[in-house]
Amino acid sequence: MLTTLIHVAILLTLPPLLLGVIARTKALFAGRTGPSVLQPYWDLLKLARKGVVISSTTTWMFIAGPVVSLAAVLLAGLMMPMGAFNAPISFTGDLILFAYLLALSRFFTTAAALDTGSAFEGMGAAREVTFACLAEPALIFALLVLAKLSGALSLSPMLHGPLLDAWLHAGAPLLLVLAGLFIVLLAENCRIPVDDPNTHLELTMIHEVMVLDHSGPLFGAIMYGAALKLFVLGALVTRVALPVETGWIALDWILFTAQMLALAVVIGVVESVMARLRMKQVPTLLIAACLLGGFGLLLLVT
Amino acid sequence: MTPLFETLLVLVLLLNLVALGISRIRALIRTVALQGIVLGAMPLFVHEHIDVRVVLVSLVTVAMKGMVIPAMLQKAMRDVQIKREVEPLVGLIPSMMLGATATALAVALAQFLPLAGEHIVGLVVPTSLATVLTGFLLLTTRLKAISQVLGYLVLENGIFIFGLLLLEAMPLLVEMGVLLDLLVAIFVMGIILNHINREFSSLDTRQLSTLKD
Amino acid sequence: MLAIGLILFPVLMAAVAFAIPWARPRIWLLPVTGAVHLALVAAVWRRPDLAAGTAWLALDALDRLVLLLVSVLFMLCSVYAMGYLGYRRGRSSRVFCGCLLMMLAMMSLVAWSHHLGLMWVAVEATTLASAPLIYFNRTARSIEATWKYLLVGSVGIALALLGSFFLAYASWHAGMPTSLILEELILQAPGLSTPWLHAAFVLLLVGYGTKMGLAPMHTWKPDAYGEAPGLVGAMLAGGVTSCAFLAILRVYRVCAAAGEVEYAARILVLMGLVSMALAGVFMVGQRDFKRMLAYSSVEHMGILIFGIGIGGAATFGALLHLVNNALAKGGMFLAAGNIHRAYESKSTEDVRGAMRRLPVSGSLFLVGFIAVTGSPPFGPFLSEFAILNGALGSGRFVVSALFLLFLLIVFIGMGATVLSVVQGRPSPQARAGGYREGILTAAPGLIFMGCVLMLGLYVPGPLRAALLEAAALLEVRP
Amino acid sequence: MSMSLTLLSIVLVAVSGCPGLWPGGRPTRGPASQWMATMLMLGGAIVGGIACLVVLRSGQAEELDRAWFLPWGRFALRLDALSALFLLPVFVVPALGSIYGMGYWRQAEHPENGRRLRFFYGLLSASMAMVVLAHDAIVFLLAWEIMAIAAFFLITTEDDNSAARQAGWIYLIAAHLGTLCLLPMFGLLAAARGSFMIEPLPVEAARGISTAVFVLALVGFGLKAGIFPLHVWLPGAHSNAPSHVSALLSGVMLKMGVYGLVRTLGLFPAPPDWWGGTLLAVGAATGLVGIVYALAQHDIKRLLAYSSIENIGIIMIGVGLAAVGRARHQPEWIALGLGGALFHVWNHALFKPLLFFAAGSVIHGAHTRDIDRLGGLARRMPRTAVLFSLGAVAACGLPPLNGFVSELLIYAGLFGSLGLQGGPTWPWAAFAAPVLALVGGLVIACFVKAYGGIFLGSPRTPDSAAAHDVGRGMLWAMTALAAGCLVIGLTPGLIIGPLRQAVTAWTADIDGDVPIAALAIIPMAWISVMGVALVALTSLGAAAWRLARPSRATGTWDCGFAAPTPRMQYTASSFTQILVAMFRWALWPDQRRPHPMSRFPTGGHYRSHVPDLVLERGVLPAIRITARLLPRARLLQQGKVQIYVLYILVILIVLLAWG
Repeated sequence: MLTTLIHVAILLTLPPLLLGVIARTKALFAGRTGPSVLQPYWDLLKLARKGVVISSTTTWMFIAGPVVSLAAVLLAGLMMPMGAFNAPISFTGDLILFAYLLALSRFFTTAAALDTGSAFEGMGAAREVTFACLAEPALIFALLVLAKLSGALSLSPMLHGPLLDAWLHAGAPLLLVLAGLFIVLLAENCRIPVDDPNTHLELTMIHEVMVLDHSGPLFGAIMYGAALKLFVLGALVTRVALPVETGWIALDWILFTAQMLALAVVIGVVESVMARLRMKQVPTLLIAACLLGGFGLLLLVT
Repeated sequence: MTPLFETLLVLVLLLNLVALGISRIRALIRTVALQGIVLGAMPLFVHEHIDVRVVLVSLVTVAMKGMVIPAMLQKAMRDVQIKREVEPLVGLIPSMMLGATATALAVALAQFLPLAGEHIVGLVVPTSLATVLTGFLLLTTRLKAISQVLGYLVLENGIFIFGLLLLEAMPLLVEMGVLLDLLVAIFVMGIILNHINREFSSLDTRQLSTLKD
Repeated sequence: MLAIGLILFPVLMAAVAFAIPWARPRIWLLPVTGAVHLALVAAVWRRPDLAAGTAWLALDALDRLVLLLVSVLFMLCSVYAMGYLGYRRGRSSRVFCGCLLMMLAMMSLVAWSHHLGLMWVAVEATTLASAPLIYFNRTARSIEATWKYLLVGSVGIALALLGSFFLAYASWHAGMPTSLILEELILQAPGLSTPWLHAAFVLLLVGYGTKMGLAPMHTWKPDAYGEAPGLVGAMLAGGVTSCAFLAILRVYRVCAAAGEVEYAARILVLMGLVSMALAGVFMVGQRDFKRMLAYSSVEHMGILIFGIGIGGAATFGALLHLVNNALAKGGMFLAAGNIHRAYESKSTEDVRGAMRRLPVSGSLFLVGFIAVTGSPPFGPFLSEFAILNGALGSGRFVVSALFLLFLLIVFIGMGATVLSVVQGRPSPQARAGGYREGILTAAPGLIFMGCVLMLGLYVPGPLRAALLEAAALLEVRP
Repeated sequence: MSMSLTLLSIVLVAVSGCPGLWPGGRPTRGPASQWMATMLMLGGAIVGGIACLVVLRSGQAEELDRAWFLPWGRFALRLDALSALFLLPVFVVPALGSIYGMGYWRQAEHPENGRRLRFFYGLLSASMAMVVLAHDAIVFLLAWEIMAIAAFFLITTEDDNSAARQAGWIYLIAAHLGTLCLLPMFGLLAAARGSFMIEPLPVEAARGISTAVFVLALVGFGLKAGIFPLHVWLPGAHSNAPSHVSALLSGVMLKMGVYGLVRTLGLFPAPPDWWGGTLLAVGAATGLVGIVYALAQHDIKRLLAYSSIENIGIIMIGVGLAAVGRARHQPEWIALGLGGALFHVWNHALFKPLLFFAAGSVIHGAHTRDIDRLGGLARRMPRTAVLFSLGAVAACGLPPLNGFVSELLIYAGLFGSLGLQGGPTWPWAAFAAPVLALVGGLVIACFVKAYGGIFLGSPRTPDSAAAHDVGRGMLWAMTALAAGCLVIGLTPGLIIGPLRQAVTAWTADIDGDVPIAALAIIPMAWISVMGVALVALTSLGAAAWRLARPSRATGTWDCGFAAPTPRMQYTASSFTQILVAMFRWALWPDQRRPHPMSRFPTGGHYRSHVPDLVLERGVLPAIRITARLLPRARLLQQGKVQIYVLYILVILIVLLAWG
């Protein structure tokens, strides 16, 4: 019960912090002080208080976009275990539901983008769906490997199975899978090298350009949803990377938080040291992710 | 068995070659008529005893193959004013050669066929086969429709010769039926010839090849 | 006694038709004769013992089957003829009616005659009687068709005569009393001298095969069927071919009795496949829908021969197919005749949208296509399926594969032509044409197709019994 | 009892089209007969539906076996759970279709072909029901071919349109080829069993023929189901038929192929591994090819048709897993694979007709099938838009709708093939899972494109600007289907029972009953909970939005560009341009782009069109070549009678020599 409460609390509060940390890290790399790590919270509050301007061509889909995707990501978050702790919701097959909830959020985000009838948002939506459908198989490959290792068909037991000694006897597959998952994480959350969240040229955007017409609370919902998505996938990656636990509840929670923040830092570093790829090369990167997963599975089953 | 019978057979073979080598249609008709008469004579010499059936058969045959049918064809020729030449697809000399080869083949083939003891058979079967082949030759190598009719007649003659072997087996009714059919066939063909000539003002079968795929 | 009635009555009527000068009553002769004939045949079917004939004229199950087909065909065609001649007042109907009746008589004679010589005479007579019918339209093309029909047919038949002589000689050669009466031949078959028997079989097959229209002796068929009036095509494709097939079956029985089944079967299967293949090849891209029907007839003759050659379960199928084919062809030829009349053309360039121009005939043509290509729920499906099963059951997989392949080719070739005829919109001038289908010209086709449909769902008891009996006649394998 | 009910309903359905056939065309009878037809259809559907539910509930098979008037086979029918499962859509979809048709294909608007269409509509439905019931090869083939022919007449309803004619012709060839494969298949089975009954074979009887039968079945039934590369007839047929016919073809008739394949597989006690492997590979290929082609289409109905192919692929993956399971004696794999496949059969029979109906309404309203000429319809046909979006979400297999659950079962089975509980493993099956995921991603792209292109943005042509929503009947039919999708998606637990009965009916004779646990490893209760939670959260958000401060409406912001026109919108084609380019190697799209040469280039047009590779570059050329080669043989028939006589002589000599 307590775990559940903490889980929900962390899930609802922590995500924006990651964005802040990433921004801060990048700023430091760029030699600036940068905004405070809490800045994303202030932004969200501000957006929540603002009015909304909507395009006259839009329909209910324009609203459904942010709302549904936020709801979907929230539910997905409830199924993703945090560090040493099982998720509040866990049942056989939830990993598929997890993947498809993310897909659901994508369906509505992109549809909402098309709702405005603007060329730019159509372009963004097109890129989003294109890259996402390559990220999908990579994720499934990873889940297959984890399922094979743990013998479980659900996220929580899967990630609390003998993941640690799995590193010992099946290190290579896990490593490949981890690499694949990390790429998926970057792609799904539109980070460099796939997408640059704070570019200012619409033609080069993917995620940002889709939401050009959203404003006020709607835009806030979108930002918040993005942060949640990053957090949830991040939780998966960190757990696979460092499946360590102490046994002391408090300590494990702190450990988990630290892991997440560390991940944020890593992402920040990556974004600072790498340049974004040309659009044409993004698919190559994602196919590489799939292949990593595939080889991982192959190594495991043969 | 009379040597006369064998002479008749040889005569038939000769007439085959003549039919192949001849160039005038009227002459061709006469040749076939002559062959018909020879055929008609044959039944009398197949066996020693001559009964009324045999006589009847031979008389009717002579009448049909030797007189009525040729007369009909001559009339058809008179009605259709056309060139008198046979117009062979294959030259006359080559077709004679082919006829000779056919005869030789027939004789050779007859050696393989198991034949009952009677010695005439040894000649009858090759003759009939040779005549049948001659008929085919006329049918396939002549351009004029009428000469094909004659080819058909020769073919029938060949079959008739084989029929001699079964003279007593074959009931009179059937013999007559066969001849009647032949007569009607030639009659109808004659009519068609007439129409062909009226339609195309010639009997050249090259005109008769519009129906094809 | 009945034989005399069945054969001589049509002859008599033919004589009357030639004699009387008035057109109207002459036309009426056809259905009347047909009805009487059909009634007599029905009587024979009810009481086979009535048909107890002489050694020369007898009637076994096979013959009853063919006789029934011929009679039904003639009945329906004669009804159609009344409508047809109504449209063709210009032509004198004297020759037409006379020859049609003569054909009926001669076909009945073929069914009856168990003396091979007599049978030969009858078959040749059908040729001669049908020649003037093909020439009915008096055009250059029809003359040509008639000429080829006559010449090729007669040559083939002549070979059949030679074959019959060979058969007789085969028994004479074995020192047995020569006779051409079927039953006696079958009795003494085991003693016949094999080489002569073989030669006789080949000659008879080629001879009657020419009449039946097996490839490559089928050459007269497209011309004759293409130029003849629709109902003549129906009579030829349904009736005459069946008679020729009956003749071949009789010879086959002699071979079987002589224990030469393998020899005969091998040749039959070969000829069957060749016919199907050639027919298919000529159907693909066929522009003239009446010629297409002719090739389809060639194909089905191939199927019949193939089925007999396969033997076993396929024999029953082949006999059933004989019935189906006769009826289906009848319907299709009548429909084709109407379409030809309405469009004044039989080329797919001019003929479109027949289903709109002539609702009944157009639909009949389409349905007929579906039926003759062996689709359920029509009769031919059952018979072809049975033949296929026979082939598979006897482990002849390659042959079965070829059979199916040829069926597919035929389907594609035929379908392209038929669909382009019936579908789409007719051209304005075609729509302007005065021809309308009347009850007399539409109903017979409908009845034909109705029968074909029925045979696909329900095979009447008597027919089934007769088929089994007939198949038993052919199944004397050692 | 349920058997007789079923037969009664089949009769009702079969005769439904007949009232209109009465000759003579008084306009008053048209609508009346249409109304009668619909009533009969509905009655049949209700009666038959009840019967199916009874059987699905009890799992008790009912048989009917009579000798009949044909020389072969018997009139044998069998209604077991498997049949019932396939039977239910056969009753439901046509009934809704004819209701839809009352608005979509009014007799008054189509006096020429309306009657014919309704007659064959009823005939097709009835024959499909018979196919599913048949327990004897002859009955099966009869029903099968009647189905094929009826479908042909439905596809060529508008036979004055050449596209429809060609589609129908290609379909007919495919159907006949299929039948020609089934004939020898049943022939072999009959030869092995000694009867035409469709019953499992003893092992020793199966040994000799099993491979041949499997291949023939795969081709024969695959042609009907539309598996790659035998799908060539499908897009044309679906796009050229009237929409409620397309719905029937895609929603139900394709499944007859699946049914035949499943039944045939059920006859063999010990199939080798490679059968399942082949089916899995075929399924994966079909799914991928189908959806990639769907992406590239800009004709709504062609798009939906290709998406049907993709769904058949998914079903085939499930069936393949089941086959592997039977080969390896793994009830779990069988249960999840076959269960998922059958479940997907139902789901596809719900959402695909819904989508075709919606597409029909769009065509009805805007008079075009070209997505690039539509747009902005969500404001003009709001109800249709909502229904289409529901169908799209279901088709993407997304929660909380039905499509997701069946895919979930299949995923679970594929994961299971890794041998998670330490059982035996056949890991190759697992590699189908990522393919399934890739397909899932592409489907989303495809349907976002479709929905966006048709309903969102602003109209691209005056026609679509003038579009209007459709009548009540049509909406009613669509709503029923959408409701079905939602209910099944939210309470999938209801379906597990029937599924188990069906799977058991498949396995019972050979592997014994399937443990319910095998199907119940996925706690459907949780799925319902999550679905409800999702709906609740969403409506919460919507409510919050209602309470939010009134918002200002302006034109779409175009990054500073002053006067945007509808033509500047992202078209559906451009939406998928990247993906199409990515799959260029498989699609060979033919694109005509202008090449501006001069200094002041004049206007140019860009056209892109993606032909079906197998059809346009494989089948049709092959047919053309054959059609050019075969007539060469015509030289044999040159009209020279001399030559003809020569043939006789030649064949004579040949036979004499050969004999």
